[in-house]
Amino acid sequence: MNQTVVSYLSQYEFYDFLLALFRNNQGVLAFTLYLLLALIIVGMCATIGGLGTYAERKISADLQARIGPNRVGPYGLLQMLADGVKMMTKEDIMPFTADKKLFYLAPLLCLTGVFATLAVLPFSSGFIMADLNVGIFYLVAISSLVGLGVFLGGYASNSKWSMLGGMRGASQIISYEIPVTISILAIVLLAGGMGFGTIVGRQGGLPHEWFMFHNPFAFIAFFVYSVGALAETNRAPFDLPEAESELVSGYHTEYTGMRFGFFALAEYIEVFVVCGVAASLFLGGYNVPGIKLDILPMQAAQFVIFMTKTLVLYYVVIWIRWTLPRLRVDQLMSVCWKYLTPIAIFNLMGCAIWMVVFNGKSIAELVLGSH
Amino acid sequence: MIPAQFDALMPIVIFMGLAILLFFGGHYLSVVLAPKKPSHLKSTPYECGELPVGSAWSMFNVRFYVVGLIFIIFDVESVLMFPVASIFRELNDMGQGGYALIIFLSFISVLIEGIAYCWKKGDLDWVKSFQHSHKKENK
Amino acid sequence: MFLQFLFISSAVLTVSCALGVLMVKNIMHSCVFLLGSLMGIAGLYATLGADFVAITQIMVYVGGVVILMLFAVMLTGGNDFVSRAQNLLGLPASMGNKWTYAIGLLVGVVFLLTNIQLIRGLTKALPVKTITNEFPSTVTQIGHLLVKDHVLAFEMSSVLLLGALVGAAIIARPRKQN
Amino acid sequence: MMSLASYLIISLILFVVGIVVMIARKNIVAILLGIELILNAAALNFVAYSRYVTNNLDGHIFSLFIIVIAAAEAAVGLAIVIRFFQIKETIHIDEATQLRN
Repeated sequence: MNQTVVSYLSQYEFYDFLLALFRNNQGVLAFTLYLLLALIIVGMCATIGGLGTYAERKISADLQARIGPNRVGPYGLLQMLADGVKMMTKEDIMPFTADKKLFYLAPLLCLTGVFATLAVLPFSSGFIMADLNVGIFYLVAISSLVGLGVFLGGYASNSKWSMLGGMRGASQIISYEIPVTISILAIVLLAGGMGFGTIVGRQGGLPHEWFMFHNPFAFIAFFVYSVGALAETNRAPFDLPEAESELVSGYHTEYTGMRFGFFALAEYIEVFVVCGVAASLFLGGYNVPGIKLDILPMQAAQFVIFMTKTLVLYYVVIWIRWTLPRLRVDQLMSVCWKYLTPIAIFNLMGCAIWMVVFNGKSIAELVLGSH
Repeated sequence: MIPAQFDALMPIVIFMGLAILLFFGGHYLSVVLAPKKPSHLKSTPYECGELPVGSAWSMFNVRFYVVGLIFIIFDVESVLMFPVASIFRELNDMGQGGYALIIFLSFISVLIEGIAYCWKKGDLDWVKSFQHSHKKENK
Repeated sequence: MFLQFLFISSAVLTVSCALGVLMVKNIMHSCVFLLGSLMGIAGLYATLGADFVAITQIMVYVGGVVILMLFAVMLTGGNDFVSRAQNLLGLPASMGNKWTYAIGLLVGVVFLLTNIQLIRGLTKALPVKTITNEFPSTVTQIGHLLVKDHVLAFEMSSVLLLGALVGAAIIARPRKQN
Repeated sequence: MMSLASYLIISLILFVVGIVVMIARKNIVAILLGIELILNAAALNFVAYSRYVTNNLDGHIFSLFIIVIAAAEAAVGLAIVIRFFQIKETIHIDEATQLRN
């Protein structure tokens, strides 16, 4: 059965009150609640995406011993609003050789693919919009729309730089999807289900209960997933599709104003989603250490735990970007196919054998001897 | 009172709808706010300040296709592995772990054969395949 | 209510994008229309309660086949393919003159009507299950079917994919000579 | 509204459109697009029958394998198209006449 946020709320009294308010119309009430919560999530993620650009500059300034943005608002915090206003007031230019329909469509595909993944992201045990049975599989599948958007954006511009960037971007995103998917398969195998509720529910709050430390193979799988996810979101050191020194600006060279803004927003939200997935698959997700209660205030604590883990990973992503140099294209492909994919397959086999040999127990359970 | 189960799909549709709304809303704002002074030079595709030579379409090497080809085969195999992986724990608890392991490993071993073949033949090797085909580059 | 909305929008998307594949001359646009059609079919699977098949459809087609087709279009001269003379319907004039189209249309209409009659008869004859609004998980059942009843097909499909990989890599691999 | 017949009619339309694409388009890639539409029409039928007529999920398995085979077919077919283009420098189906005589 698919749990949703509405079916979670329906166990409390105020749901009946709301239902009476909507004249017992289940569908309309569900729609209203979903829409409200979806708006909250989108607003939150857009803010996080905007703050991401700010954090990126601040952290890079920090790493390079500069000050970074400090003019707009306190500590330059309102920089993101200034950026947004700037994007909207820039002229929208389309190359006259462009494929106009696809030029419009490409940012929309990127945005749709990223937004649709938010529907299954587990913020807390109740506040997960739809805990589908196929949760993680759905997330992997729908985020491949982003690769399509990147390719079409590069194609439709009809500029050489864009085309090269789009081609590279699409082949990079699809290549790195393989190690990521196989690492996720290892976790699905350990958890015994694809829903986020199942996966997170089988972990605990403390580090020895996380899937990352379940067995050595899962530990390696975490790093394979991280590298692959960095490459899938086109972040440095894998930002070849938009390598400034080689390709001007890659697939969005010809995009200006708001359309460029959509690409940037999609990218920053995707980084957030990827970090959230890593947190919930490998790092215990929303589980609060030590406490197992099912009351409404617990949801807030779980939400805080989840966001903390995710934002720490977000920081690490930005940190890596300003630390490591960019790869070459041939290195990129050999990293994916000659290192990550064989390691990921090996991990999957290792996890399967571990499941059978040790009957699904983690290292901690074996060492501590608890049932 | 539990809502209808198919409503679990509603958030997906809502999020997609929100993406489309945001897209068109942003476009509308940019149409209202942005200046509109088109010129021919402005809408030329960027080519380092020079006038663009020819179209950017149709200048690609077959190695991109080979990467896509290997990808799609692995993608499909991972799709088939997902349901088996998600019942692996259940089978193991039922005492059929060995059977499931044999099935799973024999499936993966065929996958490994595929990647080993491509590795040996140099399909995973970006530079090598480039050297093979650089004579056809100018077509 | 929502289910009907999903069904209608998916059906409209599927059929209109399929017609788009047919009508549009630009092969790149055809591929994008195919993408829309396949997404619509994924929505139809979802309305049938087949969640796993729906997501598989998105994963394999949207993430794989359509990108592969776009790559192939780029490798085969992109958009430069100029179809020969066009006629009124926007279809390439490869089938001959208007009489061929008229006869084709007539045959199509007869075929459609016959099939609709057949389908009506069929739906009356078949014992129709009562459809509940439940949405049970199909994943575990599909997993059990894959490792028990259909295990041979499961294993053979990996061999099939290996064969496809090897064959297609041999065909598409860049050659030294010529 | 939602019944077996409506799914079958959608599937029928898809099938006919796929056939027409295969016949009318002269670009080989477009013909492959038509084949994808036809295979999808068949897979949709399997799932619809599985929900409305039978009580098991065998239809889902069938459409799963149809999708698998469609992917393999697309991979091999497009490889052939690319090879054909390298030899003939066109992807017009009427140029594929080497086996005629």
